[in-house]
Amino acid sequence: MKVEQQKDSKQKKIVQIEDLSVSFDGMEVVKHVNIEVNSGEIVGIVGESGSGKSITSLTLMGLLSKQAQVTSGKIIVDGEVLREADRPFDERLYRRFQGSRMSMIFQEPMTSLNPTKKAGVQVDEIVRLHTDLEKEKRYEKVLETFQAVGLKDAKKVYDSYPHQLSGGMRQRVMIAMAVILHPDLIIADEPTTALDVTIQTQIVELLKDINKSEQNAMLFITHDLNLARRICHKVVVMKDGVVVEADETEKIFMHPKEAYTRNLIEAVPSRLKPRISVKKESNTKVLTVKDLSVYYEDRTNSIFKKKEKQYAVEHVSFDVYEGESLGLVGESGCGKTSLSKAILGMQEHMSGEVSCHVSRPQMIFQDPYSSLNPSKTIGWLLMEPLRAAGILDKKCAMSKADRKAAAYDMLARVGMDEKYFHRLPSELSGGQRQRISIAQALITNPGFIIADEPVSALDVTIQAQIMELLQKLQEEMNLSYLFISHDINVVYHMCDRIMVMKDGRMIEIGETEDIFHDPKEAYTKSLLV
Amino acid sequence: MKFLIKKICTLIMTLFLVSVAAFLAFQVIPGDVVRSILGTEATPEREAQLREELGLDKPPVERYISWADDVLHGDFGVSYRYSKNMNEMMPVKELIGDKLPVTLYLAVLSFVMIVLVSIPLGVLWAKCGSRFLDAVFGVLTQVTMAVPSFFLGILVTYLCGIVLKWFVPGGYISYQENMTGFLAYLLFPAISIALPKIAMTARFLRNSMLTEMKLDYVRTAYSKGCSKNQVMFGHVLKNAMMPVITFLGMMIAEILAGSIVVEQVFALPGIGRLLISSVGTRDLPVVEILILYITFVVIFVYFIVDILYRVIDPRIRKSE
Amino acid sequence: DGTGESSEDTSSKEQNVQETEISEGPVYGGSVVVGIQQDIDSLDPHKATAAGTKEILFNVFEGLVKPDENGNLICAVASDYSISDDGLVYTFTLRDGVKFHNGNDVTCEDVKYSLERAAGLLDGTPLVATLQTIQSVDILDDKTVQVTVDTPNTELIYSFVTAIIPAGSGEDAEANPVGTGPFSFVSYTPQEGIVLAKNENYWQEGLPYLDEVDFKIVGSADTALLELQGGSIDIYAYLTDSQANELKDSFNVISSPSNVVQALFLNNDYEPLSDVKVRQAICYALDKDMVNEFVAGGNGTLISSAMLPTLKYYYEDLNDLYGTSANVEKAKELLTEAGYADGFDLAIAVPSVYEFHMQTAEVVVEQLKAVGINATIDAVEWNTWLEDVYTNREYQATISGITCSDLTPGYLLNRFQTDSKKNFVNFKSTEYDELWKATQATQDAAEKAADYKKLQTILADEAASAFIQVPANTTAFNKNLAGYKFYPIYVQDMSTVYFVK
Amino acid sequence: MENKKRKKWNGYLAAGLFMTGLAVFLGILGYFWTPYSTTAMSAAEKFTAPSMHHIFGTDNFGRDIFSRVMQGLGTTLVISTSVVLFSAVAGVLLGAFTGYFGGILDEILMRITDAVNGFPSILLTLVIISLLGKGRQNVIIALGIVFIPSFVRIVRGEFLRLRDADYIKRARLMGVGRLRILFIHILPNIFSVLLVSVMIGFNNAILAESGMSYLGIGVQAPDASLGMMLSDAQGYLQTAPWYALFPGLAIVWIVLGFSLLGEGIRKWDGSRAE
Ligand SMILES: Nc1ncnc2c1ncn2[C@@H]1O[C@H](COP(=O)(O)OP(=O)(O)OP(=O)(O)O)[C@@H](O)[C@H]1O
Ligand SMILES: Nc1ncnc2c1ncn2[C@@H]1O[C@H](COP(=O)(O)OP(=O)(O)OP(=O)(O)O)[C@@H](O)[C@H]1O
Ligand SMILES: [Mg+2]
Ligand SMILES: [Mg+2]
Repeated sequence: MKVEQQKDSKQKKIVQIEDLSVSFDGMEVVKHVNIEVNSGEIVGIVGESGSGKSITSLTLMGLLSKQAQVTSGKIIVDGEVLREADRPFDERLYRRFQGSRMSMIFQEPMTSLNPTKKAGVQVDEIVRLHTDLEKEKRYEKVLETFQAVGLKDAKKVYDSYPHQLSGGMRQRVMIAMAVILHPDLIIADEPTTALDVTIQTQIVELLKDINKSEQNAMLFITHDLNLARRICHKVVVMKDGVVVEADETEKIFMHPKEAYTRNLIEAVPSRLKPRISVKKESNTKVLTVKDLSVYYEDRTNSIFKKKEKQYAVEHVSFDVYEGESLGLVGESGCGKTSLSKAILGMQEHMSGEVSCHVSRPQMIFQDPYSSLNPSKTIGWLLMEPLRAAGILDKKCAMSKADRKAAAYDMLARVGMDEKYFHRLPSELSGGQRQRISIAQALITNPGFIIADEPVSALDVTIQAQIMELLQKLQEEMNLSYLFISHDINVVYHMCDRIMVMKDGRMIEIGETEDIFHDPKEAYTKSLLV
Repeated sequence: MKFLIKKICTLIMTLFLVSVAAFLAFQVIPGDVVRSILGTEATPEREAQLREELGLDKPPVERYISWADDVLHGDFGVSYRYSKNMNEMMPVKELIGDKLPVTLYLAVLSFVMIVLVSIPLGVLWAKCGSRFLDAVFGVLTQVTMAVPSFFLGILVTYLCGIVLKWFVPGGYISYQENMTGFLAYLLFPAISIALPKIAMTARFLRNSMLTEMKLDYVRTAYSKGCSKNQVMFGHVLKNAMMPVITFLGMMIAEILAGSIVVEQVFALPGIGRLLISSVGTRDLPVVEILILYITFVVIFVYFIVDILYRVIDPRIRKSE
Repeated sequence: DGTGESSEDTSSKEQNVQETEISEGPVYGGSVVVGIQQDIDSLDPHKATAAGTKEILFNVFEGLVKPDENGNLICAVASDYSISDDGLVYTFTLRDGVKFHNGNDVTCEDVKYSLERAAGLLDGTPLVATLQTIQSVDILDDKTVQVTVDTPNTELIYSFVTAIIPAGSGEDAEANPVGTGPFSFVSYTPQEGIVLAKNENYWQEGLPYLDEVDFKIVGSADTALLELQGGSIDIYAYLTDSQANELKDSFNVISSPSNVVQALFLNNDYEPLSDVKVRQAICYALDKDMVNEFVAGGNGTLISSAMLPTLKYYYEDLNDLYGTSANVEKAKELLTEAGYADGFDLAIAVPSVYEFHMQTAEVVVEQLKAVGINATIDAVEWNTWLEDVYTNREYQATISGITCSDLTPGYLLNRFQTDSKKNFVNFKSTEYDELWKATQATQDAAEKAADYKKLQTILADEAASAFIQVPANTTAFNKNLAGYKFYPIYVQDMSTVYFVK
Repeated sequence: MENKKRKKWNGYLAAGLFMTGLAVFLGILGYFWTPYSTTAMSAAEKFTAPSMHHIFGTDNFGRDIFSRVMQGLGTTLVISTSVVLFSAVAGVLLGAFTGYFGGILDEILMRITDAVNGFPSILLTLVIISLLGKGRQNVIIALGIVFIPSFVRIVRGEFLRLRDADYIKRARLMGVGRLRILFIHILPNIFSVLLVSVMIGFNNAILAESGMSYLGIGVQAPDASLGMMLSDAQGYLQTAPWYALFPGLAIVWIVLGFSLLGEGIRKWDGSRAE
């Protein structure tokens, strides 16, 4: 997947960031950063969360919040010095560039559009601000651009409010907004993180096409190295506000100079690193699902009509064996969560048969931030499941001291220090929280665990740690997993077997290697891009 | 459609509950209208006669049903207590129709004041970057909010009425006589009602705007090259107004309640005072209709707020 | 006959007063706004019972006779009357030229109709309790009406102040009140007030002076004060002492005893209060001077029994009985004798609409504390008071006032008979009951006076309640108004009020 | 690390604590000691203007207004505290059950809440007071009832929100009992929301109590309450403006204090979240 470098003679320097430092309340978060972007070039900034990627790009765009200060360096765009360390922020100067000569695509397509204005109007605004075109002309221009970014029914999109559009459509609207005035520079700050794999690919291809046809400069920010590799000509690796390494993409990937870069590349779950199978040969089933359907009652209908059933899961059957990990993949909304809820008996309307052969299966949720009760200490959180189990089943009843000991023990097993026992969840990092979340699920020794996208919200590096932990514990405790993810690479890394779902139906199930190397369904193939 | 039906059902349900509650309350509280009218000096025969005239000799359930039946047919009954210039008791409709404009004008005037003052104030406050001004606004609104409306009424009476002689305390001018004089007089009671609410609303709007300004779409707007004013008025204000609209809706209910007290302070012949005095004289027909009316207005306002919300916020419009 | 003579007397006296005032230069015409406290309860003069209504309707309606400011009766629609020796037949001669506001002359038919209606002879519902005794009303000739009653009662004549209205107009009285008084009815707006206009045909020569009188309801005494100062009302009665002080300079402020007997009424059936010694102790404990000073600015008249000092049967000496300032020793001694050396709890119900009684209650509570009685105030709504205290008599003590709404002393005294419907204090004394009956039977004026004094003494001795004072009525009126007259009963007579140059 | 997590002291909190602290202190002190008797009357000292002897002046009975304001603060505080406690506890119970379980109970309760909300609150108190009679306890009960719906609403909303939180789903998976979920797992998390609404409730209770006293349906003389003093004083605005001024200012003081405290707590709590 090599990106051919545009060897264009007309290439000129669009962006020069020289020795830029930014600090908040005296704390430097961007330190002496140098980046250059030429026209027709896509430069990627990669690095773990909090490494200063967004701050750098926001500074470039002139959108830094008031608390931030530029302490050194300067920013030059198109030969004009926009920002200098000892010069106050010049709002007017920036406004000449913002929107017309440089524009930005933001990470969150859901919230980056004004929810109460029609999509078309919001795009129209940027044209209105920077050109003298008449209303009709502007309307046409917007429609054209919508079509150009792949929004087929442009007129309908024009009159839609953001909430009426899907995530991918919204991101396209954002892109339309960014490209409509053919700016010299487009900054894309993690434009696809919040999107589905399939849509992600489309958007990335779109950006690539735009770059090719418009020959503008593009700064592409991501924490996903694979993605950077697919799209960027050059890559800048950042860590803790410092540029660790910057070079042509392939050079970086093939011959990383720094250890950090190497780590980053290795942490990527790629199909180059398949799962080291821990599966013990066993035919004991821990879970049997037969002909399971889940539906929701459509609430939007009027009282006069009969309630309509909306099926989220239809006729799904499968088994999970002792000690195995079964992966479940599928695009957003295909019914993964509904299925897992049904298995755990948390679904109101369902038909079919679910029999679980271990007591009290547990679940690990996607979001580590919301799955721990924020008002309780870690110790309490770990002891509570034991207490509850003791009440339900007198045999499991433990004394308080025993519970405490078990909690400490579990804490150690998920690789956390004893000192965290008395902390609150808010005092932990995301990765640590997910560890506690796992610990809480495992402490009653459930045998079977459903993990609903347990790593999607986490950083690449932390992702790897957590997956490793899950595998380690699986081995130690002879656990079975139903592992849900939309990221097929993650599943590949984790699972013995994979099940693919689409629109509530199971379309394929099989051994990991089989699915990967010999997918039967077209849809599965599309996931493997 | 379903929304409308549901709202109307709720409304009817609530009005029914409220009317039953008021009726029941009047059955259990001591004192009755006959004694209230006749005082200590009446003959028992006269009491019995009056009781019969007013229909109070019938059992309560029957009375309630016939009252409800009348109301459903648009007949709001007559006051027990007030007689009219013709040979009959004062119809509740007319009685209330007489007092209603006073309260209505008062409420409208205060509401207009609240809206006209608080919204620019809130926007200005949200816009102002200076920490000093921010603190001044903050302290000022906190203090204003802490002043109960009757105390404010007393202060206004004392300051503007007695010391500065800007208006005649108690010198209420009927709206039939002189509309300008009437409005000028209402100005001061309206200020007493409005001032704390202006502070509250301005504060609320400002907070709402600040919250809104932290959202991603604001950054998007800036990235398009909008100036601060364009962002504030073109993007933020409308979205920030949404919670403010609910707030203003609640405010109308509060203004109605608040005017009961303020009418007392300024001796205004509005429905608030009529309500209090009618409870005092146990004039059930008047009280029932007044309570129904006020409840209706409150629910109706909430309803309007709901509708407005739907108009302004496309998200809600869609989801229903 | 005596009453007739005295009425002649006073009317001539009144004439004198008027003449002197006229020499100061009264001006005819003009209109005044009078602040009133309560809304009208009825425009039908026979049905109206509230004092606040009667005081206004006094200007619109007149009876065969009417009271004057000295507490005597003068002839009004009648020009003369006589009472038979057995007290059973009253003969009234109609005055010439008395016209209703609608322009019609007053005829015997009208008188007959009015009296029969009030007495309940028309439909069996008596509207004026005291007139129930009327057996028949007969027209002797076109100027003479004869009324026959079933029991003799020397005080019945006072009930003939009952309004004379046009025959058959009863049904219409609420809507279109027509009387013979100095002012005619113009309009009434609930909660705002009532407007009256000059009766050009009024039978008293030269009266009234004013063209229009507007009785305007003001919210409270506080707003009344503000309205007076603001000039939106011209006359206001029932001022508190401190208000009067404030108005002294800018207004004519005059006061005179009212017709209210204010007392700490004690429920004689309630456990500690059933003991006469306890009641007496309470009488001793009260410092009436102080009450008077605090709530009435010293303008009240202290009393010890249920009688107005303005009435001629008033027995003044009774104030020495318990003294007018507190006698804590004596009170404690009596309490000890009664077995309540440590005092007791007492809830005093007070109708909260009456600021005056509420304030009195505050002072009284403080005074009772000194003798160990732990009193608390229980402010009740007027309606609740009527029901719980007055009708059901479920209370311990109350501070309130009883009014004398006609000029008869019996009005105040008859309520203390054991089985009187109005005996809400549950006073029980056979001696009193018998004496009362005797008093009513006697036709002899001197004997009657003596008996009335005796009755007052019994009430005081037995401490039927702790009588406090007759508060003053304080009225403020515009400096350019004159001629305002006080009556011993609640009346706002506007006929003699005029503007001075 | 530890420093960063420490809650940040702020001006609102300081001012709020000072103002409410002083009011509470004076209120409590007023129960045991006041400079002058709150009831002893003296004709000689009627309406003396504020001076060294009577810093707030005296009233129509010659009573020291400062002493009465102290006592009034006490009354007002006791009433508003009880009202808020009463309504908050009832509101939490009702809101928790209806919010968490929903269903028909919820539907009924919400209709009643709607009705109570629509009903003018002053009237509701009027009716309740007419039913129960006047006096301190009844004022508390009346206001308590009137205030319940607002708490129910807030608590219900929070329970409704948290009912579907991941960590509550988890607790259910673990087999934790319902009551324990309600009151051990959920309740502590709505504490800060509750605290702020308690502060607001406090203010409304103070205002409502004074409003009731002002209309003559509040606590009874000779118990001093700020609203009652204000209503008594209205008649003497010209003779003795200070009589109205000081009780009024006392109300403003204490309400302002609680507002600042509420604001302060919100900020304080907010700084933890960061
Ligand atoms: N408003 C702020 N106040 C203080 N510190 C801030 C602020 N915004 C960002 N930071 C800090 O600046 C550093 C860089 O943040 P930045 O948003 O650039 O990270 P990032 O590389 O974009 O991370 P992510 O991948 O999570 O988006 C972080 O340590 C962050 O905590
Ligand atoms: N409470 C609900 N009421 C109605 N429909 C629902 C509800 N929850 C989910 N759905 C619908 O059921 C379908 C499956 O949803 P589900 O949450 O199981 O998807 P998912 O595969 O977990 O997606 P994601 O990857 O986004 O988490 C979706 O179409 C969704 O809109
Ligand atoms: Mg970022
Ligand atoms: Mg899901």
